[in-house]
Amino acid sequence: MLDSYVPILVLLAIAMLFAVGSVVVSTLVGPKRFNRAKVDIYECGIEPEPVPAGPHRFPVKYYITAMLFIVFDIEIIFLFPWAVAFDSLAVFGLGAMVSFMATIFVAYAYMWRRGGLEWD
Amino acid sequence: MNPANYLILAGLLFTIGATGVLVRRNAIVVFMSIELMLNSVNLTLVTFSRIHGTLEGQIMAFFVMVVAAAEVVVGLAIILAIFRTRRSASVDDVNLLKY
Amino acid sequence: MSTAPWLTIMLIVPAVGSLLVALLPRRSALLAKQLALAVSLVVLVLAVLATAAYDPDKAGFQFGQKHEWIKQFGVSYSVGADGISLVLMLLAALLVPVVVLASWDEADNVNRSVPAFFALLLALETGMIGVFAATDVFLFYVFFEAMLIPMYFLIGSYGPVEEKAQRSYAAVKFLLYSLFGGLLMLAAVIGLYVLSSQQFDTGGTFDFATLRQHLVITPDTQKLLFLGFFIAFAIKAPLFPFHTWLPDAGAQSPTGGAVLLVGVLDKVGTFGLIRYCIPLFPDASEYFAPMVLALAVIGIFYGALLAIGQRDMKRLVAYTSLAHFGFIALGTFAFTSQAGTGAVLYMVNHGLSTGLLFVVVGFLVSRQGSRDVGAYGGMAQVTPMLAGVFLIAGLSSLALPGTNSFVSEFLVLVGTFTEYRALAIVATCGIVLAAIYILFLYQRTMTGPVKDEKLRLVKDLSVRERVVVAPMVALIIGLGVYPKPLLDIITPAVTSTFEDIGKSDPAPTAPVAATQSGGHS
Amino acid sequence: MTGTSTLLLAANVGDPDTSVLTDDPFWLILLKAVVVFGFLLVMTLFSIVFERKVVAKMQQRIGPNRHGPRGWLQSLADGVKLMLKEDIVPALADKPIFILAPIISAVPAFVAFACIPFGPEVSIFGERTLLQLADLPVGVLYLLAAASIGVYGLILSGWSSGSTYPLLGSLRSAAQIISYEVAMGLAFVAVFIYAGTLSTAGIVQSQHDWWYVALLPSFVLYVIAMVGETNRTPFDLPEAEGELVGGFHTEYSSIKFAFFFLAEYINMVTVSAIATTLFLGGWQPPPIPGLSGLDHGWFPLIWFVAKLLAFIFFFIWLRGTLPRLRYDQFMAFGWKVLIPVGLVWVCAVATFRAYQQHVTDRTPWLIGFGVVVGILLIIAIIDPGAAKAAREQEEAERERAESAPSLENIPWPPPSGGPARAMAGLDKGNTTVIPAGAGPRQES
Amino acid sequence: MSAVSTVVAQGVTQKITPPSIEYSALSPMLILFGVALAGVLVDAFAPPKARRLIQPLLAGAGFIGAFVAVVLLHARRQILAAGAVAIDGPTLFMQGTILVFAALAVLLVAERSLDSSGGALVASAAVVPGSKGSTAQRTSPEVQTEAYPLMVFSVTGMLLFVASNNLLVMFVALEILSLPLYLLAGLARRRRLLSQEAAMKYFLLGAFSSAFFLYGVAFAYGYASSVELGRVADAVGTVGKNDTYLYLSLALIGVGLFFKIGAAPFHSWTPDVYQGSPTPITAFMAAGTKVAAFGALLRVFYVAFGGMRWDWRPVIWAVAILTMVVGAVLALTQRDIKRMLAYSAVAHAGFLLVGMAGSNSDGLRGAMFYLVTYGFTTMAAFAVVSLVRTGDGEASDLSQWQGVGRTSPVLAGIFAFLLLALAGIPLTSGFTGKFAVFQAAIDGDATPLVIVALVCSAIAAFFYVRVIVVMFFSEPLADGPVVVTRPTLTFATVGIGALMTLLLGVIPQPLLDLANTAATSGFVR
Repeated sequence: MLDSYVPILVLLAIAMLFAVGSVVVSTLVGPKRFNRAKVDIYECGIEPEPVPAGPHRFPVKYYITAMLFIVFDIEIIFLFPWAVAFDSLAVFGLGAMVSFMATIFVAYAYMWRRGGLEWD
Repeated sequence: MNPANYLILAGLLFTIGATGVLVRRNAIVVFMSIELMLNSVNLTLVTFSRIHGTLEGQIMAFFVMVVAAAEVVVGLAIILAIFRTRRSASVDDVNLLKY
Repeated sequence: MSTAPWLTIMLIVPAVGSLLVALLPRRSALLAKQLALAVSLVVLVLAVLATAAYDPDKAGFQFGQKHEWIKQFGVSYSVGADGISLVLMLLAALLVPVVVLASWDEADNVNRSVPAFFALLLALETGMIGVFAATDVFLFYVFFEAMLIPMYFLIGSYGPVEEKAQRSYAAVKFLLYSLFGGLLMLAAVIGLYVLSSQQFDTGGTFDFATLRQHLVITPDTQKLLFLGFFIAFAIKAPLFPFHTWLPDAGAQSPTGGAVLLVGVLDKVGTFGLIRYCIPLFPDASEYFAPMVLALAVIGIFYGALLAIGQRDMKRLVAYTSLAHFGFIALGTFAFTSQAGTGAVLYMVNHGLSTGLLFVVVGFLVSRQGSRDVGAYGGMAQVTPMLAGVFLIAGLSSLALPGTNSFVSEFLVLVGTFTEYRALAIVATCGIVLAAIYILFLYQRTMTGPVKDEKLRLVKDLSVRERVVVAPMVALIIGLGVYPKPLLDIITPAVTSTFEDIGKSDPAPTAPVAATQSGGHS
Repeated sequence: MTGTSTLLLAANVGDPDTSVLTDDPFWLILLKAVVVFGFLLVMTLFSIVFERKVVAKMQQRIGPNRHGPRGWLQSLADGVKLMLKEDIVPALADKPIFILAPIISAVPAFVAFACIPFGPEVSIFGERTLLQLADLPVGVLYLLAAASIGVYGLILSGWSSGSTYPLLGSLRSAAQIISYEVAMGLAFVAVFIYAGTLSTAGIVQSQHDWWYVALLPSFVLYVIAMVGETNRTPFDLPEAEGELVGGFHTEYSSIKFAFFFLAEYINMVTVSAIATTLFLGGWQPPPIPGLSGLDHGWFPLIWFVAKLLAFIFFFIWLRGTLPRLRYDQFMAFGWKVLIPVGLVWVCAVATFRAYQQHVTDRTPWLIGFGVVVGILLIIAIIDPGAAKAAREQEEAERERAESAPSLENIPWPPPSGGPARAMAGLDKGNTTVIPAGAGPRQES
Repeated sequence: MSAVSTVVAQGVTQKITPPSIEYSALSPMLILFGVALAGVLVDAFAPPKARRLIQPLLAGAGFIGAFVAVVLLHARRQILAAGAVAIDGPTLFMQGTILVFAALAVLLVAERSLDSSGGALVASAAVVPGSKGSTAQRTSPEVQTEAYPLMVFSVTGMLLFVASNNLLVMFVALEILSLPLYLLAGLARRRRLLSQEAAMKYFLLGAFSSAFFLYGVAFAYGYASSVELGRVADAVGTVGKNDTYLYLSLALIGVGLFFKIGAAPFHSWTPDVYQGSPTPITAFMAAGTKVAAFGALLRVFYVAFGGMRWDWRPVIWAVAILTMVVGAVLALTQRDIKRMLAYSAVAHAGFLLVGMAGSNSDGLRGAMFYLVTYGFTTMAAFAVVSLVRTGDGEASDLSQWQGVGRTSPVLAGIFAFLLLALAGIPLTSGFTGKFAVFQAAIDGDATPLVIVALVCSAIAAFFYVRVIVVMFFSEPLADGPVVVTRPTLTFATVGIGALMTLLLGVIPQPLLDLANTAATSGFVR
């Protein structure tokens, strides 16, 4: 069973070798000329400031998106096996999954109406 | 490959998670420790599933994942609310409620 | 007549009265007082009628009534009276109107709700009657605990205004002590039930008569159960090591509360000993008897000695009660019907004498505002009538022949003497101490020169107060001379109690002798 | 959505016989792996030049023409040049993660390709095998998982740079990728319903008679989602130069920068390959009667590469044609259009399939239920105007509420009793409602 | 490896047969689930004003409807949904109980005349406390209508929790009931920081404990290769199983459930959460969660681990003793009434465990009866707490309650009555409840435990009495709290709770009969 993963590991090894090797080679062959401005972070023509620390670093929308993603991703976790076994589950499976999706849809509708999907 | 090894690994992970909950002070880290515990349970379930040759354990792992995700959503919401108020996620800073 | 549900009526009347009074608005204080008095008098009349209807020669409980209450636990509403409980009910019914009258202005004085005060008194009366009337152990327990609550509020809310901290301390102490004991008793009660459910085919029961006659308990179990009951009763009574709540509660109660507390409430403890502990657990009673007797004797001396040292009059009276309860316990656990009868009679007499003492002290304190013995002196000149009543109450308390207490104390000592000679002799010495504390108290407060000019302004007893003390004085003297009616009622019940557990008197004629000796003194 | 589900999903009727794959000798595995790797590298180099050339043609320019024959080695030259550039790590960066991030984003892009079937059974040096590196019973899940790991590279690169623009860029890209991943997953469901398997080879086989492109809404959904997934125009918001300079790779230089490019193009190839496999019949020839002989041996490789290239051209075409979306438009499109449409379509497909298979028994009632629910859901969702109005109304109300609570507006003390009475708390029996802790009282 | 391939082989040939589900027997949960979804839709589509009206009605109707369904099901005894759910006497009894408490809790949450504008719940929990918007929120007329669907969801979880015959379903139900509560705990309108803190503590500790529970489930699966309670029970005692798994499973599941009922040493969340949560929610939690968690605890221990009764009895003993002692002793030190009630809840959990220690059907009956009595009393008590207020919200500090008995004697009298009931004074339901569990325990040879319980009752009585002392025996403060007298809904709850406390104390027979009927048929397996 696990034999079928061996090729994947081989490919992974090749890719890793390539990636790590390239990075190493590049550091070896590339020039090194120090300049303080180079190691500063990028700013558009003004003196860069250290990244301000604090709670307002990310807009909260990102968290909301992440949470919504989790909710829907879970729905999909259940949809996949259901879809694969759809034919043998027959109408029972259809009914169950439709109710399940309807439930998610209720939450989805709520979220939409309450502005959870807005990026202002 | 002795499946019991996975059980031991899961046990270790669970212990690490539990220790993390008890020792660490950052709410997010505590929370992640709890997730680690849940995932170690998943590992246990899948291992048992393999030992017994039944599928139930894997199905349970699905459920656990879902529940864990739901927990993440709720927990993050709560921790974020506190974080925004206090600008700190340390459990120790949250100490109005005592005795 | 005797088929009438006397006990139930006697329970319902004060309960309903209490509710009615409680519902009165705070303004209608007078109405509340009148209503309360009327209700308590009705109960008294009922109690007297019941006593008249009681047939002392019939064995077992009379006026019995039984209705299923909680089938699941085998609990029933079951009441009945035998000689012991009847006299105590009578005492309760008598003291309540006295207290109502005596505390006529008490609640006004502390600026608290008057209807509530009288409602609490009547609720307390319900509890007291219920606890004596119950013939179902569960019901008994319910009343036993329920009785605490009104008393608790009486102490906490209507005690001396200026001593808030001590007052609530006393109230809480009272409640917790009693509750603690009650809970231990609860364990024992449940234990009884479980035993009964294991032994009887019909399932567990709490019915006292059934338990007493049919329940077989091994001696070891008996000991445990006995201790459960005994500690509860010892706290309630109170007996020597469990007594510390009494002086506080006595001192901090309003006068009426103190009278009922010491006069009736505490009797529940000794009543429980003779009603429940001994018949239900004869072997354990016998086993523990020496211990109890020792405690009783210690209590007699300890109470007396502390009483001598007290400067607070109410505390002093409370400590004297401790000594008296020692006598009662002594009589109860001597296991002779003579001593037993004496103990029961002592319960009644103590209620009267100490009640009167509290009433008088209360009158005095309400006039002057101080409970300190040192604040008084030469009151006999200013308030001769009060002093007179005080003297009678005091003499009754130290069991001077001719007063009611003498008869009972004598019976107890005689009864004990036949079984435990040494104890009886030692206990007798306690009487001497009693004389000391009472006479000291009287001497310091009443005789001698008037200590303070302000005291000269103190008024003597008012008409209401005379009405209060009159029946008690009458009873103290009357029962001292002619205790036969009570003894007639008490003796058969006590005798049957002791016979049940196989204790018969060394001298078979003792009850008769006791009656006679009581009658002649 | 990872490997724990192996056993559960293993048991399916539609799985092809994979024994020819599992008994591959190691040299063959290695050979195939190297070929896949090389294929991807070549495709990347090719795509970059191809893109530049096509876009140039579309914009009527010449495009790269210096390096190699007609400029076809331009991208290789670029790669070598980047390799030789100085490698700068910003002082504020979290160094290990900063270096790791591009590797994390590039490697999974390669690895994802392991499950793509290039063709049917062939003979390589006498060994019978499939033109496919690995065939997992959960192949599609593996694809999704491997493709998702790349997001970590983006997030970590932005995070570790210690700079504002990369951080915002990486957040955006993460939000974007996860948003469109949902739609992508939904698009697959219809395919699974018909194929009855998660194995990529199995899905290709099941498309022997007809391609799942016929499940058109799903296909469209997937195509849109895949563009979003790969951060390509018109959805290339993480790199929005106008707003974010370079997005997550602003601070990167040298070969590490090249890796992000590499990852982007390999991802492009990967998603195209997935689209080919799941919807366009993979290596199957078009279902035209005359072509049916061309579905064995090495021929199918041609079909596969052709379809792949068509998708790549499509990507480039989009880039040449469409402007970039605004971020809120983009997210709204994903969440408010793609996802509901996906859900409803899944319902519809399932209902139809159930109808096809179980029309005999008393199922119409339930099927009707499914349809009704679907319709209701559509109605519920397609009402954005009302939603907006309601929200605005609420907003207005909240504003009113927020402006209200100054001390003067609160009935404190309550109008019924006097202030003294209320303050004393003795006003028993009145109907006082306690106002808020007016004034500067500290909360908690 | 071989096992796996057989599975695959079977899988190829096996056709999945859809389970048959008796929807009628699940109707209480289905009704509530539907109502919760409807609630969410109402919240999404109805305008704010209408929401305020519709949501409480909807939730209340849902609870009543589900209750009716429970009543209609009263004769059912079966296992359904492929062994996932058991409908039997205890299930239905507890479900009915939970629904009644939930309906009362709706009354409390719906109360809007306590604060100057809205109810006890904050309109928008995400607003940062201390900010301008937050100050505004304290007085804004906006209300939180999401609380109702959340409550309904939570109750759905509770119903499933007591009905689940499968440890996994139980775990899912546990989360369904907990997750909304975590959120609800953070919604107090006043004292936002406390409330948020309570929510976080509740969440972290709750998730922690559910992880333990889950690990226990995994070991149960490892032991019995099934998580159905009946099959675990069948496996217990068969030879050739790894008993280590069984004991681990028992211990870990025990930890999870003990946490939920608030038993020591897993009680530490209780005071914080009870204090910080909005009082109506606290009332809901105190009554509902306790019933649900105890239902599950009893089911797991009686059904799945019933065969190893002699192994877990000592554990129950120890936990019961510790819980009672901790609850009673720590309550003594509290100055905050809600905290005190929380510790009292801990102590009561201990008393309930005493009933369980008897491990007989009497214990089951006693525990069920006790749960009803305790629930009514504690809900009413919390409702009273929410009525005594200062300008800053509830006057939960004990010192602020001085003389309340003088200024509002009726309310204080009721509160005193409730406290006495909690202390277990006769003629209150608290007494009959205690009696029921203690009787079961003595019958089950747990007399020493009962003695400890009684001593703890006595200690516990002290702090109840202390509140009465403060209320009645002290002079009112000059700037003391005001007792709000307008809130009909809260009054209704207080009234119902107090009335039930009295009724169950005086005529407990009908409920005892009901509990007996439910308990004697026992758990189906």
